Amino acid sequence: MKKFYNNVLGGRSGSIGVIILAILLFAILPMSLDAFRLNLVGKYLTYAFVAVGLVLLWGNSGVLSLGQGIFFGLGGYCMAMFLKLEASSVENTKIQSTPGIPDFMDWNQITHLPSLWVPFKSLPFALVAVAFVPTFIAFVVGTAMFKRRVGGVYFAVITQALALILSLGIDGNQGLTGGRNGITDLRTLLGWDIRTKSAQYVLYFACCALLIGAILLSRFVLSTRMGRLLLAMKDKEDRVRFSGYDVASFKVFVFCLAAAMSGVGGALFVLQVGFISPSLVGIVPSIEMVIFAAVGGKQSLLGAVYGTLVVNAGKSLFSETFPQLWLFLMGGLFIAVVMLFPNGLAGIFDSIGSRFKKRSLIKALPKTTEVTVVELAETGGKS
Amino acid sequence: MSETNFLLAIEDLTVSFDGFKAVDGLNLYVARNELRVIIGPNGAGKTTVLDLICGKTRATAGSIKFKNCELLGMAEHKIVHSGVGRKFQTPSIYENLTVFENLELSYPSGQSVFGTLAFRRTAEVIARIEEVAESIYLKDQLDIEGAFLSHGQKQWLEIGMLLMQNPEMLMLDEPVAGMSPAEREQTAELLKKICENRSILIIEHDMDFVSRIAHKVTVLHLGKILAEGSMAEIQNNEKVQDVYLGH
Amino acid sequence: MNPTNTSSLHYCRKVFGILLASTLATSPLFAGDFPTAKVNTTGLAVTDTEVTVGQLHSATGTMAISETGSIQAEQLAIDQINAAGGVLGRQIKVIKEDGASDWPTFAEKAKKLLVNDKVASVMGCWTSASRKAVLPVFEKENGMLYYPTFYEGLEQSKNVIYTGQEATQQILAGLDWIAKEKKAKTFYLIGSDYIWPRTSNKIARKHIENVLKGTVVGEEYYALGHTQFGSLINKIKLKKPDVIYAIIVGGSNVSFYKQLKAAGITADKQTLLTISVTEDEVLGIGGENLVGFYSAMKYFQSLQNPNNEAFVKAFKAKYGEKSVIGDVTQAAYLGPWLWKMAVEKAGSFDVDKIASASPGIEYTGAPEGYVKLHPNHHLWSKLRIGQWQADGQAKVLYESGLIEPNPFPKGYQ
Amino acid sequence: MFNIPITCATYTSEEIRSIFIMQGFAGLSLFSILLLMALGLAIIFGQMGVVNLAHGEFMALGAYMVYLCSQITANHFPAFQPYYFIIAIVVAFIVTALVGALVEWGMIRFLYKRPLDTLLATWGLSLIMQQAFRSIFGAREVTPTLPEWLMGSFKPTPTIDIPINGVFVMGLSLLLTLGVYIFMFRSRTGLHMRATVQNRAMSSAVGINTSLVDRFTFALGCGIAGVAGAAFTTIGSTGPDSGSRYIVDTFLVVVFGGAGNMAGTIVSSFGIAQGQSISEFFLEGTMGKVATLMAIVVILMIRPQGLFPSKVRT
Repeated sequence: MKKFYNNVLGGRSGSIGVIILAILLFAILPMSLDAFRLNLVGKYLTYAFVAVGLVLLWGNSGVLSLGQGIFFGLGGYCMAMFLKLEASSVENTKIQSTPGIPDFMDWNQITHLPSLWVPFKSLPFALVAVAFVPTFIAFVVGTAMFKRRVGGVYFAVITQALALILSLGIDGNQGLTGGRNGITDLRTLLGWDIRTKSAQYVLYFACCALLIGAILLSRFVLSTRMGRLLLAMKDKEDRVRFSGYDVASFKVFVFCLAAAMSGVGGALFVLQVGFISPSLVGIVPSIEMVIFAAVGGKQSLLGAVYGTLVVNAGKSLFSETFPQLWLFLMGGLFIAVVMLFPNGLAGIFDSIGSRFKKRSLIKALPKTTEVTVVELAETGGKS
Repeated sequence: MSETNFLLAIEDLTVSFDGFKAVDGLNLYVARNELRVIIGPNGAGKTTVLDLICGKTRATAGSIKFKNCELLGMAEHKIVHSGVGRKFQTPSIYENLTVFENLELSYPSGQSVFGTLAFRRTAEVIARIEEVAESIYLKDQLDIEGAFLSHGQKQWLEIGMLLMQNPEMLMLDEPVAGMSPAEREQTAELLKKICENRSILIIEHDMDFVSRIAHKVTVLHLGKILAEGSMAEIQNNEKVQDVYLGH
Repeated sequence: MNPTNTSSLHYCRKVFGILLASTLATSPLFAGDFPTAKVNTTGLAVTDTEVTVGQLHSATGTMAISETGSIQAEQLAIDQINAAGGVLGRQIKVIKEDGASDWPTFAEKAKKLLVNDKVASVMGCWTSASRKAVLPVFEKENGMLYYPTFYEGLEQSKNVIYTGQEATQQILAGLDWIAKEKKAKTFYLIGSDYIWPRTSNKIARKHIENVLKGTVVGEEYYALGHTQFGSLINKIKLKKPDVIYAIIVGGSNVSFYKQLKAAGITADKQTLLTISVTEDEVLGIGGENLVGFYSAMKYFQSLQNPNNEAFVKAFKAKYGEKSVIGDVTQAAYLGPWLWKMAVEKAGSFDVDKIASASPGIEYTGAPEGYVKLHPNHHLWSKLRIGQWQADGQAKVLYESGLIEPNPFPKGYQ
Repeated sequence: MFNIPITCATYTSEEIRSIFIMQGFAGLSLFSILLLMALGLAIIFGQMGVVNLAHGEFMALGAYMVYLCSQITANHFPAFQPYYFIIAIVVAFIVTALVGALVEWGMIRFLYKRPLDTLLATWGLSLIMQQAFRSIFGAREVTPTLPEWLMGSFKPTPTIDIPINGVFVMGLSLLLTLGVYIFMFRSRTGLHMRATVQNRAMSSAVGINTSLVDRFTFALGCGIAGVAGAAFTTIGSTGPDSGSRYIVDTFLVVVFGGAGNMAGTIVSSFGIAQGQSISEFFLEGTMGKVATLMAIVVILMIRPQGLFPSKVRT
């Protein structure tokens, strides 16, 4: 129990953070927002899964992937395929020339369900696929690249290319994927209408619960020897290697973990928004999700959630009032976060509470800046 | 030669970078519990040899046998597990981890992906860490982050990290560079102590330090062995004096 | 894009006068005669003096290029309606939302308009993808969408009025004409890679093979935004089709026609019929690159009838002499009018009443000429073939009779 | 989706031959375009190790400059119309180079140590530039009215048409590549540039003003991007987001060729161009593109250092 408290909740300060987040998500937001806004928040929180994954991958392992949208999308499509099959029952689709198959297939002269789709008639299969398919792809890509020491910018560019390929591929195979329109008009989950207000609430809370679960899981990983190892890897990869660790396999593991989380996020997106389309897979969403993490503070798990909420809230509000300004703002945000607040909200928060949390500040600040040294000189690094 | 009672047997080792041969047909044998020092002018290929042994650089030709098993083509972490420890020229430790954590990461068990997840800080781990910390004179600094150790202390810490793995062969690249005379003293002691049950391969420039620790000295020049023998022999070797001590 | 200076408002009034003359006797009605409680039983945003409608297009992102025209046309129509006393004596207030060319955003904004703003109707969407994304929302929240774009059909909803043509209306007559005029037997079908071009080409292929007894010698799709058509052009040269049937949209258009011209494929040697090039696109492509090619549309800016002349005049007065009007822009302009007429026919803003009142509505004031709403919520409309001139305007060579909308054409699926 | 046109009907050998010639040419012109796009990036990414995701927007900026010039010419000196294009290219170069220098001074120079951060910051920059284009030039895609002599095609034989704009772009990219090469390897500034790449500290020690060199290098890269954009107007239109359409291809070309290696960039753009135009000839459009990209990525996974690994790992 104690161990759980320390490792997973992250001791006193950590657990306070989680509790605050939980209160915000489970109590404050539902009470203060109307159903529509809450559903929006729910949608944003699904992005937060990706952001949390990126905190592990980018913030703690120094590997930046610009292709996380791939995994979000794959998870989403796996979920959507199941829901679509349920939605296109024979009576719902009797107007089609081939009733019983998804409408877009009918439009593309497909007369029987493609074999790829068949297993997605089973919910358990779909649910497993939601996490497994992204993990598998991540494993293949990760192994191929990390074993060959592809990292940094190269990894980023290649993952970005993969995101492009996937979205193009989906576009190009309408009969199979619904093409550009994506898979739309999803209605029920095992007969339970996911579009009703009550369903929206249930799904929202489920989403929150899973998100906090994901955060705690990441917390645990970081609290183990692996957490320290990842830090060490970021600092001196060669040293780690010559201390007897297979660096690549650790990166692969984190990449897979992040991918799995993104997949779950994608599935929850589909459940709450009711459709999926390639526009959630491509380059732009992938890199936007990076900025969510960056704004929150790329090393802070909780920060990722707040970052996601802040940026998206900003996006929704701004685009309602003056759309023109939004892109300027978004762009400015990228630059500002990188140049002025390299540790995002978390960094700002820490520097406020630094008197009490010097250690976390030291961790948060870039190693090279004088500030660190000064701070440390004072404290002698004691913690 | 297939079987050998040498701990490390390097034969016809060659590596060339776009035609330039950094190491050229090198033959080098290190016995068990031997402390061997490699000297040589800059660009002689000293560091490259260590890189080749620990797998950092891939050889063009030749063979490196450690305990009669071929190291060439083996993955770095496997080489480490087979008992080779390597210290880098510039002290390479984890700046933002404490001395304790630095040592702990080098603890040789639980180094697989899931091993690290399952790893627990047991009493014996702690005992081992303290023992090593003791021997590298850092017992009182266990909670300090690596970043705030003196240059010399960092050198020691890295040696300590190697000791944690308890390797049969230790390769040290200029271990006393940037150390105060006093620290050199202590380092010399340390090395004498630790080579009792293992071999050590050292690259060093500081001649009187070498003469104090070396069992045997190898002089490299342009990737080839120029001379090999006791310090005394080496010092009286005019070939060596020409290329090296001469200037 | 917003209501402008008095002079042009005055203009609108004058124009509206003309339109009024041409419409049926829709004499201004007074709110007093229609107590809010009676005309709004479903809690829409309707007061004694005002009714709120939503406008949902992409003001930013890739689609902004195409949707700007629709935004302008809808605003113009709404201004004119307000100038003439509004709907059931209530002024129309518009809430503009930006779909940002992003389908999830469209769905999100649609939901906001319906759930939070309780708008009486929504003018909006352009791409099929955006419509598909919002359709479930409209059906769930029971809203009313006026959708302006010519599209692939295969859809019919109580909650959508399609003011553009569905595929068969736009395709069949055009093919018949080209086959007759040019004695065309072989066709090469090209499209951007999404549902509309694919479905349209499917219908075209069936018509060519089954009705015209011609052959399709090639059918290809390129990703939106594709700019390299060298290989395609070579294939075309190899196949030497009588007609190139092109449904390329967006930026690719420009590259495609420029490269065609550069490769020496011009109207004097090759017949090309497209259903995706309107005056809007020509602005980008440049008339000189299209001279002699044909477009099949229900509307061209150059149409000569009093309605259209007044419309074009008003549009240019509001948005500048340089502005052009394409098929979709005109269709978007119909939206608010058709809604107004439906409301007044139903005597209520309730979506259900409007939906059932809409079929049978006839609008003689449309710039494209007489249109009539079919029970399937699409418009009876004519098809016209225009030949592009260097000045970016089309010379209308052919005009069909009124064509019945048939979103689920038998024998074409 | 696999249709091989040749087999669809019977053709004279004459026709087949000319198709192959024209197909080869299509590949060549795609090659010269990719090369133009990649050249600037090869300098910025390859030489400086800066990941400039706004590169595409610099191309768009160049294209817009040409559009501007064409508007001015059309409105004020219509007589000048046939020749303005050449001037426009120069203008495009200068303007983009200046903007580039500005960006380097205001942003990039603080980030040389943090490539990944540069990547994010420049993405932000690209968003801002896109919206700026939209606000200034409008959301519509624009095309400059090109001089007639650019738009035609000449026919060596009755069945072969060689588009002149293709030839023009090809010539331009050839010229530019040559220029860059000479500049990099024959001029003093070029020497400084390479020196700075190899060893910043040393270079500044021997009195090279490295920060100035950096600014210059970045500006040069952007300038070339501008020219690429200008060339683009001959084959495509320019919209606020045109740039973002090319950025990935451009990066792949450079990475594929092996960053920091001119020859590599040239070879890879040639390979990719031919690969794409051939796969497009035999496969159907979209999938042709997918196939090409996929091939590149797979090859990069097997051989991450690219075709010609550069001596200096950036």
